[in-house]
Amino acid sequence: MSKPDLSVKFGKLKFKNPVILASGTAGYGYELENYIDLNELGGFITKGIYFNPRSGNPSPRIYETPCGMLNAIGLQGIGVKRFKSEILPFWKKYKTILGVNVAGEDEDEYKRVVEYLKDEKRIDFFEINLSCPNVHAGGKSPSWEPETTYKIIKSIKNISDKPIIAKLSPSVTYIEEIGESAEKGGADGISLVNTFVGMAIDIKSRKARISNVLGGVSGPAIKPMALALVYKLHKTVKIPIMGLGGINSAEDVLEFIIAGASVVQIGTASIIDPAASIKIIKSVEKEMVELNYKKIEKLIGKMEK
Amino acid sequence: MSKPDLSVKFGKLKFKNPVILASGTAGYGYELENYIDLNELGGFITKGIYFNPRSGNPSPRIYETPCGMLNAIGLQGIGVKRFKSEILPFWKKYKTILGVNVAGEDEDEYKRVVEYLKDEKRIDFFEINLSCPNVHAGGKSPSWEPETTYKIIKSIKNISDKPIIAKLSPSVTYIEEIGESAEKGGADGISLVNTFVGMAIDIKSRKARISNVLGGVSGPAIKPMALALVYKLHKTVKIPIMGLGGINSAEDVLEFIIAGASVVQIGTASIIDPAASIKIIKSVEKEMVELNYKKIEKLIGKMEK
Amino acid sequence: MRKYRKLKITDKKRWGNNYLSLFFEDKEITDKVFPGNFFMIKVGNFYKNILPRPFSIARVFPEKSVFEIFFQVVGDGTKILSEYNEGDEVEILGPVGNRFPVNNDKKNILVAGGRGISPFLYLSKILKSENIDFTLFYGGKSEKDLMFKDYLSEFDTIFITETGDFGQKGLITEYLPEGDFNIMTCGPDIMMKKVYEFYENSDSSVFVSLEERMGCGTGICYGCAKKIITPEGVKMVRICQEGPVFDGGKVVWDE
Amino acid sequence: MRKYRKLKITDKKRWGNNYLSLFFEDKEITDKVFPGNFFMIKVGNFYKNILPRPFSIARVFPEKSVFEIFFQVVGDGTKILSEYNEGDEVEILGPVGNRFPVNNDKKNILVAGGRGISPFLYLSKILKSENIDFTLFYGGKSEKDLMFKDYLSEFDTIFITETGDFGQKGLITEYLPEGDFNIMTCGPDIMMKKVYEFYENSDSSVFVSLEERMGCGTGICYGCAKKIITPEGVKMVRICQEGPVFDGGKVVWDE
Ligand SMILES: Cc1cc2nc3c(=O)[nH]c(=O)nc-3n(C[C@H](O)[C@H](O)[C@H](O)COP(=O)(O)OP(=O)(O)OC[C@H]3O[C@@H](n4cnc5c(N)ncnc54)[C@H](O)[C@@H]3O)c2cc1C
Ligand SMILES: Cc1cc2nc3c(=O)[nH]c(=O)nc-3n(C[C@H](O)[C@H](O)[C@H](O)COP(=O)(O)OP(=O)(O)OC[C@H]3O[C@@H](n4cnc5c(N)ncnc54)[C@H](O)[C@@H]3O)c2cc1C
Ligand SMILES: Cc1cc2nc3c(=O)[nH]c(=O)nc-3n(C[C@H](O)[C@H](O)[C@H](O)COP(=O)(O)O)c2cc1C
Ligand SMILES: Cc1cc2nc3c(=O)[nH]c(=O)nc-3n(C[C@H](O)[C@H](O)[C@H](O)COP(=O)(O)O)c2cc1C
Ligand code: FES
Ligand code: FES
Repeated sequence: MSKPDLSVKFGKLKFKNPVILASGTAGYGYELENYIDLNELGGFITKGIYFNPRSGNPSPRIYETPCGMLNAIGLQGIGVKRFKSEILPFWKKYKTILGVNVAGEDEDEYKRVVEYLKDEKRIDFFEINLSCPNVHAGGKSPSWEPETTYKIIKSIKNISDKPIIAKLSPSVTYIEEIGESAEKGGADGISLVNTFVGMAIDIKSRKARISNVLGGVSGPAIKPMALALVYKLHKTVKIPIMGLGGINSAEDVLEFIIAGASVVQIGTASIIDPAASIKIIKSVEKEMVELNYKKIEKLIGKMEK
Repeated sequence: MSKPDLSVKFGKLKFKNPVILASGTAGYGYELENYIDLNELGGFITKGIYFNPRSGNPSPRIYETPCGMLNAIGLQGIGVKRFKSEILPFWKKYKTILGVNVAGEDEDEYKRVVEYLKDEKRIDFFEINLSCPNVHAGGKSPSWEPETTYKIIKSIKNISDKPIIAKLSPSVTYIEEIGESAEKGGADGISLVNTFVGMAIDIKSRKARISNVLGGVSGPAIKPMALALVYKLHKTVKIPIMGLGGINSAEDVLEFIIAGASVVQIGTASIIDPAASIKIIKSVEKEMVELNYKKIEKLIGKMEK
Repeated sequence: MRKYRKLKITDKKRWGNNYLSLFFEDKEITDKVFPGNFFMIKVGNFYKNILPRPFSIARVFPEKSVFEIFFQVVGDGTKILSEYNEGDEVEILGPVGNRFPVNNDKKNILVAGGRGISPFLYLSKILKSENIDFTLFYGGKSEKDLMFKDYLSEFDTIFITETGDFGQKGLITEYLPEGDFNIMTCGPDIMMKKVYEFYENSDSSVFVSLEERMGCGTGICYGCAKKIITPEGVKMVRICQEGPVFDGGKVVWDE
Repeated sequence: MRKYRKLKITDKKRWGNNYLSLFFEDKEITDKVFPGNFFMIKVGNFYKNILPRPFSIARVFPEKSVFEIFFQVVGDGTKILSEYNEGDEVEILGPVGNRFPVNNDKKNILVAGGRGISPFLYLSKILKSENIDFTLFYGGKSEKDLMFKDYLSEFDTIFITETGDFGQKGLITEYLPEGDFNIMTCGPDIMMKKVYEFYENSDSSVFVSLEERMGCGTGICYGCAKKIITPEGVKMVRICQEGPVFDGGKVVWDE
């Protein structure tokens, strides 16, 4: 049996396999160097960065929930300067497609981050994080509003030649509307989903389990919801989708692809086991052989009635 | 140690304990008669009914998901006539507070259901199901729109003296806005949450796992999200809240109450074990003794910083 | 009150080919269980595999108050179940569901396909002890898909395999007798449908045991409903409550 | 590449009071592990208890390539772990984290509270074998909170209980010597803070082992960060990566 073809074209990007490490759940990359061969990944997205260094939320920052976890890291990050001087050089020894997750307090900060990094050859795309629930009150994020989504993407779009991927929040009523705004703003693709707004309480102290009170839920618990959102979005927008949310097996990967994602990202699974992504890539290959699927690209959005 | 006081006033209703069986996950009641003493419950809400009988969705209708389940029953129901002649008489032998979950294809049908049942003494309140994801395309439900929520509640409000509880969808951006619309429309309380829109795919056949493609996710998986929504809503509306979503233990009950629910409902846990509600009531009592909480009403919304 | 009860596994048997039996001892159950009935079993902890799974009653040894569940490993839940050992406890609800209707006036024909043999194991014993006339047709792909051969040798059993490596060669429906019988069948939908069609225009009645993914097993979730022809037309009827045994003539087969 | 590896439990010991030890045999680990280091252990299946839990290295028996994890049952994960038996396999990552810094020039004082004894078990053995001067202060509520008494009797150990039913009566900090030492401490935050304050204005250096709920243990999630004073000011620093052992003077104690 010949090897199935796992490569996927995603606009201008060509991923050798559809498995990308998600932002914030794989550090900057160097932390994983002793655990996996980063070259085996389809792609890697670095932890979200603001223009300036940022210390994030106080502890406790994480909590375990049924089949998932709650986090409110609050986008702790080293800022663009150290990112450029310390992280990008590290990545020169790897060929993996590299995305930079861009955060901002306001429209202007997103722009400044992309501006600062736009000429860096090692960066293959920017993922614009419009969806972190751990920064604004009530878990609100820019992608809760079609207008804000449109404006931020639009303002960044022409700064750089590199593909711009809009990363959206799942905690919205009409994902179609938000996705269309990103597309209209010029996004070359969409990452869906970021974490769902969630919470947990210690019934003894009556305090929230994490310092930020509200946090983001990730992991297998959110998979059915994330999958439905990807399915709905795929029917709406023409730009390709990076699907994620609770992916932890080859079966999960194929479900997202059949629902309409072109590639997928692995988040929480990689926190739990640093080698999860590599194990999953291998088992996607095996699963495809078993199901007699030859080319993964052919499965994108190919649901049967 | 004296017994803790589990009773809760909920507007005009006085529940002897805060545990209510949720709609659609406990049938009409008679099915459970051999499994639990219905009188031990704080309350019971019957399966959603339309005016006319309705056959619901074709099979398969349910699927298991990580720490949860996906359903698209599609509100199969016996209609108001049989409800009145067959179900209400059954309930005469019990004293449990009884809510009727009211469904409608359009505004008018909700009205007709309430109209038909408004003088039934055995009914203690109406729960208006504005949030079933299994009827309209894309999982959409009336409570996705503040305007529709307001109009439906408003149109029902004056038909009956009985309390009107608006049951809302969690799959929205701003729960505060929807809750306020229900409150403005005259709702006496809010039930939050109904199921989240979700999906699962059989990677072999590439078909959706349930016939309706999209379904509703319930069970422990959704608990952190449901809790966050109840917490946010409690800060916004003055009317009391029935909190639910994945509740399966005394700890879960107390988390919802501390977050701002006055009472809670048990859904999926009762599908999985018909005696779950009773077990939970008993362990709430025990847990309160252990934590030295004397009166559950005093805990409502009492989070510490 | 009926409820989930923790029962200890008193014995376990591995048949080849991913089939297993678990044995439990409980007089309350063996006193009232009847073929057609099934149990809901919690397979794991509450979390990963949240829904209980339905399994038919297989053999019953009333004198020892022992009953058996016979199953095939097809997914997560049955995998977990297969890893339990003698002495482990499992939570079981039941028996629930209706019964296969025995007919004293006609000959009873039992037709089992693959793991659909379960209900007919005890039924054969009951029919024999009551001297009710019956024949059991039991088909599978090949010899290794036919279990309980020793036990069944006491009864009028006709074994059929597609490969012909054991018993008759071919499909079950090729061996069914024409005439006026009380037919009871359990197995893959496609087989039951063919059995039904075989007798559709005869005086025979055909009773089938339907399967559907279940949530509660107690009738409260409406998850297991299938299209059934009722006096008021085609309705979605709960397999766990009104079934699992239905008159084949009332089943909407093309679902 | 470093990775989670399935290790077999070679022995298990129940101390009273919900304390347990698990033993594993692995030369790769015993060759490189050092007190302060810890392991990430997957406690259950991937689902219900999704996050691996951190546990310090306890005793090491290099000659047998055996190491020990010593823990207290405080919640779901440690409960599950306590139910594993000899022969069961557990997935373990590590050792990870930094080391307690031994000082050859000063006397080393080890201060353990409750289950914080773990790192000092092996450290005592190492210090003794290298003839480095040290005293271990080991405190708990009462006798039953003090474990490893036989093992520790070989070293210069001072036991302290609040009830006074074993060793000295009172709080550990009442027994600490004044002077210029290399202090290493592990236990409840409040105890470590008091130890730090006791020596704050002396020439002694105090090293503390911090705890925080962990996600990855590999430095990628930033879930375990706590406020630490760095050259660039107070920062959220990862316990699993830059710690768990920190200079007490760099810890922001009032969090
Ligand atoms: C009334 C009744 C009696 C049954 N008796 C037996 C029995 O005696 N022995 C036996 O081996 N099996 C029996 N089954 C089928 C058994 O319940 C399923 O095989 C089992 O639930 C699968 O669980 P799983 O977690 O291993 O598989 P899953 O991972 O849940 O599913 C694996 C495959 O099995 C299918 N499946 C899952 N649940 C059901 C279900 N309830 N009915 C039909 N297909 C299902 C799925 O669609 C999937 O294709 C019975 C089913 C019913 C409804
Ligand atoms: C570097 C490090 C080394 C450790 N070494 C040991 C050891 O050798 N022996 C031992 O018994 N314990 C040790 N712990 C603590 C141990 O990790 C927790 O007790 C364990 O994770 C609790 O898991 P659980 O599922 O039983 O409890 P949970 O149900 O998760 O929580 C129960 C309680 O423990 C607290 N808790 C949970 N995780 C942690 C954590 N990582 N750190 C601190 N508190 C936590 C919770 O806030 C809660 O109050 C160590 C912790 C760290 C960070
Ligand atoms: C600890 C943690 C940190 C995260 N940090 C970021 C981030 O910096 N930027 C971002 O876009 N998403 C961030 N995310 C979201 C993940 O990238 C991902 O969208 C989400 O966790 C859902 O995927 P999963 O279920 O596979 O984890 C973070 C998630 C976690 C759990
Ligand atoms: C099988 C099933 C049927 C349901 N039917 C109804 C219904 O008729 N009306 C309604 O308002 N909610 C219905 N729900 C939603 C539940 O009442 C509840 O809001 C939801 O399941 C979340 O709670 P849980 O996680 O405790 O199950 C149904 C849920 C399930 C699983
Ligand atoms: S399985 Fe719930 S009604 Fe049959
Ligand atoms: S636990 Fe993830 S960074 Fe420390």
